[in-house]
Formats: sequence, C-alpha cells, structure tokens
Amino acid sequence: MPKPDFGFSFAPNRALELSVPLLPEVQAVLEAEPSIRACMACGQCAAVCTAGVFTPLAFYRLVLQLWAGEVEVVGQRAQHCMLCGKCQMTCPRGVNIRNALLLMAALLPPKP
Amino acid sequence: MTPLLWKDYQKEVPDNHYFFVRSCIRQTFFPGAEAALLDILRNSLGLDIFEDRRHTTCTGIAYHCDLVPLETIMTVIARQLSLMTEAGYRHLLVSCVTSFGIYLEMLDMWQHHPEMLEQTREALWKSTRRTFELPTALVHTSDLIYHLRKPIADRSPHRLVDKSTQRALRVVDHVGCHYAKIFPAGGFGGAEFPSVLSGLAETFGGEMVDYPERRHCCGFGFRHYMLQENRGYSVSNSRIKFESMEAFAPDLILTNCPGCNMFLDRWQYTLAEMSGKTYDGEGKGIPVLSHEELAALMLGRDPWTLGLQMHQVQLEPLLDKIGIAYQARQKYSMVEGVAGVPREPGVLKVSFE
Amino acid sequence: MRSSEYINKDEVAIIGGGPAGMQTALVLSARGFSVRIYEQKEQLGGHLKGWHHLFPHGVAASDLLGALKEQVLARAIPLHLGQTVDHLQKVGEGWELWQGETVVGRAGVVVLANGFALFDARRKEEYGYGLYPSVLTSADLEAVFRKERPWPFGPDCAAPQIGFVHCVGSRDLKCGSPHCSKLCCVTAVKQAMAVKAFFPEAQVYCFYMDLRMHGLEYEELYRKAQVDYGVRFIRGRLSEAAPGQGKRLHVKAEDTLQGRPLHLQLDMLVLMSGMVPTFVLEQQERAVFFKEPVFGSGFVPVQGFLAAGSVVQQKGLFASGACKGPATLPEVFADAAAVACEVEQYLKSLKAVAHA
Amino acid sequence: MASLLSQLKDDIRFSEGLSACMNCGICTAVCPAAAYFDYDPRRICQLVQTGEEQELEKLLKGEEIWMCGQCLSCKARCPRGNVPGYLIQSLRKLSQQSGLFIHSSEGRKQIRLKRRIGHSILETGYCVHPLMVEPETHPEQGPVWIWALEQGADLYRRCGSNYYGEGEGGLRKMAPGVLNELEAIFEETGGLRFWEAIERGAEELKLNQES
Repeated sequence: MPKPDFGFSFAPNRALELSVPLLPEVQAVLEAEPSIRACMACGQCAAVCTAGVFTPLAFYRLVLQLWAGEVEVVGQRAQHCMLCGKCQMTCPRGVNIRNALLLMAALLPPKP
Repeated sequence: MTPLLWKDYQKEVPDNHYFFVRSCIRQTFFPGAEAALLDILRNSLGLDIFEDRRHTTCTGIAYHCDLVPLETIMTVIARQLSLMTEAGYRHLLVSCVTSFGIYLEMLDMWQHHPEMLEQTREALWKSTRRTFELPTALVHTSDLIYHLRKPIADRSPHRLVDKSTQRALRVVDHVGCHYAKIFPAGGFGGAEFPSVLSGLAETFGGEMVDYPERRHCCGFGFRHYMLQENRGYSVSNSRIKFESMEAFAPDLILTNCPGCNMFLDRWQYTLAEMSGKTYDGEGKGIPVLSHEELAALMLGRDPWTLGLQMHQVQLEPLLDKIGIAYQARQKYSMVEGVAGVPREPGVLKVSFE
Repeated sequence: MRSSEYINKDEVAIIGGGPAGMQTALVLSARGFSVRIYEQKEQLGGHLKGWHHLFPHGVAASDLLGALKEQVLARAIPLHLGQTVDHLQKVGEGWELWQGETVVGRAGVVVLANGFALFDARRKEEYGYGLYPSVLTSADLEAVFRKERPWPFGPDCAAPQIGFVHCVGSRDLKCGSPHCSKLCCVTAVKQAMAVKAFFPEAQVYCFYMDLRMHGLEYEELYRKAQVDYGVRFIRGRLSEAAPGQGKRLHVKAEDTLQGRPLHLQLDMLVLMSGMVPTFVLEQQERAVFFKEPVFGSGFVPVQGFLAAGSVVQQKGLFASGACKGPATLPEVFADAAAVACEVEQYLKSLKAVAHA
Repeated sequence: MASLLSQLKDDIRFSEGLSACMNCGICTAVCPAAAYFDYDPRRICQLVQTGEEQELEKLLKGEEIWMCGQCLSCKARCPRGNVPGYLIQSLRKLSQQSGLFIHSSEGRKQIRLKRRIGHSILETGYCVHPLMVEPETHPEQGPVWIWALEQGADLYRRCGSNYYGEGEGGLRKMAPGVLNELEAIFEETGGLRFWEAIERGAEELKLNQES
C-alpha cells in the first residue's frame, strides 16, 4: 500500500518547552559570566548598539535566546558584535556585556 | 462574592418542546448521530421535537472563513428564528457547536445593541416578509442529553465499564471551543471545566481523565481545514491533543461538536499513515464518539444503523469491551443488498481477528 | 429617639484589630484619647498572623505582631475580641455599633480598620485552585513556611520546578478587580527566594507583566533573586494550569519578550492572590451597613485625595489602612498615624463648637 | 477615502475586539495558530493599537491576519475583555473590502473559499455537504470516506438521512423558495456586495498577471 500523498504535513508544537534542563554549554556561559542573570530586558543595550543598526544583534534578545537554549542563533548573532562597549556603559544592571558576548560568540566553532 | 466558580455554571434547560436545527458537518459525516438523537428524544423519551424542512445552514462556517458579513449571518439566524416562531416554539435545539456559538453571539449582540436587532428585523422583513421572536432557551443537543442523562441511563442496558474486568472505562473529553469559550455562561461548567460531557460519561459509569491539553482546540481552523494545503494547521493541533492524552491510556474520546468528532477520528488515520504512530499502543487508534452516539449505544441501538461504520477508527474493540452485541456481517450491508467494503489503510488497523 | 448624651463623644471605636487598627489605637491612646478595638476573630493581628517573614529584610512576622500586641496590652486598650459589627447607627453626633439586633458598643467616632480580603483564587478558574493540590496561594505558601501545612510535593523531589504567578485577581477585569494590588510583586520575589533557600536545586520561575518594585530596596531584592538565587523571570501572564504527568502541573504562558508560547511542567504553582475589599459600605441617611462585596466592588471611599481617612458622606466615620486600598505594612502604619491625627482634629473641632 | 483606522472603527467587531491591550500574552499562550505558525495575536493587538496607517496597511496586505483559526480560545481568557479573534475578523473584512487581500498568498485563497463555500450556501442551503468533500482533495478522509461516497444514498438512508432527496430530514434538497429567501437576505444585507469585492480582487489579480 503506497503512502497517500496528503498535500500537507504536520509540524511540532512551536511552544518553548521550559521544563528541559539547561544545556551544558548554556550553563557554562552563565557560570563564566554570572552578571548575565541580572539582565531585565530593558533594551537599553540594543538602543545604543552600533552593530545592531545593521545586523540582528540585540544583546537582551540573545540573553532570552540563551535561556531558551537556541545556542546556534546566539552564537551567530554574537559574531556581529564590534566590541565598542557602549552597551556596557549604559546597562543599568552592570552586566558585563562584552565578556558575555565573547562567551556567546564562542558557542559557535571557529570557521576553518 | 458573586458565584463565578465553575461548579456554579448550571444552565436552565427546558424539559420539552424544542425547535431543532441541524448541522452541516454532522449530517455530512455522521448522519446516523442526528437521526439517533431525534429517535432517542422522540421515541425513547417521548419529547416534542419539531423540525421545519425550510431551515438552512446558519452560514457559520462561511462566517468564520470571513466570507459572510455580520449583518448577513444575523439575518439568516433571524430567518431560522422566524421559522421557530411560526411553528409556535420558543426553545431552540442546536445540533452544531459552531451554530450554537453563532446563536449565542447574535443573541448577545442584540441584547447589547438593540439597534442591531431593529436593523435585523428590518432586513429580514424587506428580504423575506418574515418576523421573529427571540428564543427563551438556547440549548445545544449535548446540553439536552446531559440534562436527560439520568432517564437515559435508567433505560440503558449498557454501561461504560469493561464487561470482563468490571473496570470503569477511561474517557477523555473534548468540548468544542465554541460551546463555552465564547460565552462561558452558555454552557454547563463554563469555559474552563465544562461538565457537559464528563457528567454524561460519569453517569454511564465511565472514569473521566483530565489531561494537559484538554482545553486545546482540535485545530479545525475553519479556512485552514477548508484549504487542502493549510490542513497542516488542523492535524498539528489535533496531534498536540493526542500526544497529551496518550499517557493516560484512554478507552474513548468523547466529543460534542460534529467537526471535532470528525477531526479527532480522521486525523488519527492521517497521523498513522504519515508517521506510523497511533496513540492507543495497538495500532487501532482511540475510538471517538459524540454525545448522541454514546447515548444511542448505551440505549442499545444498533451500531450500524447509528452509522459507526462511517468512522475511520473502528469501534468494535470498544463495543467488545462494553459487551455490546453487533452483527459483523451487517456492518457493510446496505438497503439494496451487500456492498463492497472500504479499502484497508496502510498503517491504521481496521480489521481484528 | 435616644439623646446624644447617651454616647461619650470622646470615645473612639476601632473596627478591626489588625496592624491598621492596632496602630490607629496606639497613636490615639498615646495622645490621650479613649479607644476600644472590636475584632471579629478571637485574636488580634489580621493577615499578619498568617505571615512567616516580611519583605524586604526578612523580619519574622511574629516579632512585629508580638511587639504591636505588647504595646496594645501595655496601654490597656479595651479589646472586644470575637465581636463582629455589621452596621452602625447614627445617634446625635455619635454612633452605635450593631451586630444583628444587638447594640454592641457606642462611640463618638468610628474608625474602620477592617483591612482587605485575599482574592478568592478559585475565581480565576483556569488556574484550577481548589481542584489541583499543587496549586497554592501566596498565603498558603506562608503557611507552608510556618510549618502549618506540608509542601505539595514529596521529599523525593529534591529539585522541584516551581512557578509564581503575579496579578492573580489583580489587573483583571474578568475577575472584577481592575486595580494593582501592588505588594504581590515583591511578595513573589520574597517567596521565590525563600523557596530557593529551602530547595537550592529548585528551578523557580516568576510569571509577571510588570515588576512593580516600588518600595525602597524592593528592586534590589529583584536583582538578588535573579543573580544570587537564579530565579527566572518570564514576562507573560499564565494562561492555564492543567494536570500533567504524575502529580505535576502543565502550565501555558507566552514569553512575550520572545513572542513565543511556552509550556512548563511544575511541582508547585503559587498564585499571588491580590487584595480585595472585605465589605462594601451601604450608606443610608443615619446608618452604615457592611455588606458582602459583589463583582467589581471597590474599597472604602474616602474624601479628598491625599491620604485622607474621612469616609465619604459620613461625619465622624474614618477609615484606616488597607480597607481603603492595597497598602504595604509601612504604608499602613504611616496611614494609621495620619488617620489618628485626623480623628484628633475632628474631636477638637467638635469641642470648639461646643464651647462656642 | 476614509483612513483604514476609521474604517476599522466603524466595525463593531473591532470595537468589541480591542479596547486596550496590556500586552500580557495570555491569548498567545493558548492560541492554536501560535502553536503552529510564527504568529502572535498579542503582537497584532499591539500593532493595531499604535493606530499607524502604514502599519495597518502592511498588516492588511500581509499573511499574518489569515493565520487565526477562529477558535476564540482567546476570548475566554483576556483579562481586559479583548477578543483578538474578533479583531482578526474586522481586519480580514477590511482587507477583503479594500482589495488589499490580493497582496498576500493567504489572502488570495479567499477567492477559492468564496467560490466553494459561499456558492454552496446559495446553491444547496448548506456550507458543506458530502459531494463537496471529494476524495481527491480530501485524502485525510481516508478509505472509509471513499466507500461512504460510493454507497451514497444507500448508506445515508440506512442511517436515517434523506441524502439529497425531496422532503424532510438530514441533507434534504432545499426547495427553490428557500434558496431564493437566502439569496434575498444576502442581497439585502450586503453579503453579495461583499462577494463582489472579493471577485473584483480576483479580476485585478488576473489583469496584473496578464500585464
């Protein structure tokens, strides 16, 4: 019996599943730079971000995506950072954003 | 405090004298269910249920596909009410859950915007020379079956119990979204803990099983199901429900909405063929019944006159558990002699030796 | 008609023996007025009796309550414990306090200090409070801290998943409570930290819409909860709780900052029940009845707009503390003192009129 | 031409659907469309709330408004009494009336839907009936459905249905007078004018493709 061609297919639930434990590489980033936890997603970092004007870089979003375990996206977007440091000057919670972004960028293996 | 607790959502259901309106989907896929409902109400319980052959679709499916303006559906509804008024009835009995939601919505609009009621009266008069009164009771057929569950159970030879082990059958329910999510006070138990099906299953001796996605939509999606390429929406949402109920090993899925009943049946077949997965652990799928089908079976009606052979997930394993006798050879026989049998699906098991 | 001589105009009756009632009584007593407290429960203390420790410094609730009670005792303020008052009758310039058909007290001035009621979380039906044993209110959790009830999960659960839901019965037109109860945010943060102290391996989530950390040091608690306690803050209102696998709950919300729906399995869900009125005033020409609140009832209405304690339309009737609207303990104490001063002014003005 | 916002405001579905959104996400959490598509009803409420004409036009030309499945699970939960599902109805209506629907592939599907379900109403008196559910376009209905259609009247009559017959009962053939009344209602209440707007969009699309 050949499989019927339905003309559509099913997709998994898009909802984030929070119950899964944090990925070890996410855990490692959070341990190496604990100040990331202080982010309250106010968006001041993204407002002043030099690279964010041209690229999808917005630090507070990377933090949210890091918690969600989207390591690859975080790693890719962190590559856009120019390390100008304006975000760190403006962060009201004193997050060490430059170090955080370096750790995030290192989530991707270096290009050969 | 004002009582707003789910257990306090009890609605008034008149005992008798109803004007009945049919469901497009129910009569298309489950013709035996509507016939059985009328048979039970009229012949087993002796009620006065009137149907006017001039009533039409409420246009609800088209309305939720955004093809029918509000003014139009309102006037179509007014025309149905005009037939009800003309026949001397004030209690409306609705077979379809989409329709039920539409009637609730229109009555609510007319109550809060009396000028719209006047506009509707005018539009109906201009287009058809008809007038109408509002119903004093708006009742879904599952409301009425729930209301009459004790007299029905008293007349029933069967119970939702495994005959060989005396174990109560595990029932999961799926209440159509438009039954009480739009107007919680319109349904037994409200939007969050509707009791219209669970109360029915428990009266027949079944064990209700609450499951995480109990209140999730079956995924009809109106336009999404009506368009072949969009049906991924529908099947994926039903799949969310199946995945969620699987761990609770239900014997039966009970529904009150004709669309949900069809989808929860057909998507089990579709998912089995697409992914090889069934949710009963045996490859047969979880049987799906609507409130009328359940009541008719419990009362001892013949499964094949009830049209259960039109389900894709087969009911025989459930009938055997309950101990309902059936003529296997009658299943596919027709008024005009024996017909062919449906082809067997690739994955979903439909014959059991 | 009874004469006004029948009532001692200088006597103040305080209805409610919680923090607001006690503090109002203490200030008035210290300023030489004769006061009495009418409390419907057998003990003083109100909601404070059920609390374990207090934000922001973690002071034991029993210490504060003990200190208050000691002062009330030291001042020998007459207490009418277990005494309900259901309406007031105006007699001359003063009041009779009634319970049913009986007069239970008389006073020149009455101060309402009936406090607030906790929102009945069963009315937020989709959270299943009263239906699922692992759904608690913030008050229930304090009882757990006080060892008056068990944790809803077993000792085998060393790393429980725990969720706190802000704004339950607050900022919710569906529940008839449009207001912000304002201290649930900081209570949730306090309780989340306390839970982490009990179970260091626990994963704790707070579901919030806005974190209204208005008090001094509250914001710092929020930061500590994030950094030192690893509490995760999810911006999104919980949409439903349902039974999940085993004894767990299955909850749904949206992470609105990510724009993605999310699911979570929890061992305990704590609902931050808001503050709602305990009664609604039915004001007649010479009587005030305390009626059961109905859907959408407001707090006690007072005149003016600056911490006023004088009840609208009623001479000689004042209101103190959280019966006027959500308030923290420090705010209640400050308000009680202010109301006491207003009462003093009022009594002095009566005397001045009498002399003239 | 009135602004899109003012046209929306004239629609009762708009005013009942959105008064003030507090951005809590309670709707998205239970939305079946959000579980399947990259779709967020909260974001749509926020966007419409800005009232910016350009944003509205983008929305009406876009795919997003067509993703809602109209289950109205959102209505039961919103703490502000909003109904994103109603808001969607008003946006879709305006998208079709204004002709903007032809700019999105999901919007263009309204033409097919109108010709299928809309016409069925006036031709048969039903939104859906068995012969519309052709096995070729409905493989999910399974082999049992192919069999059921093959049996046709035989099977349906056994189950108590009238199956396109004259007279009473389920699936009965509607008398011409009944269908005339339905058409008169559609004419009087703007149903037919609404369909003309959809067909005007179809025409424009055809012209665009030709040129």
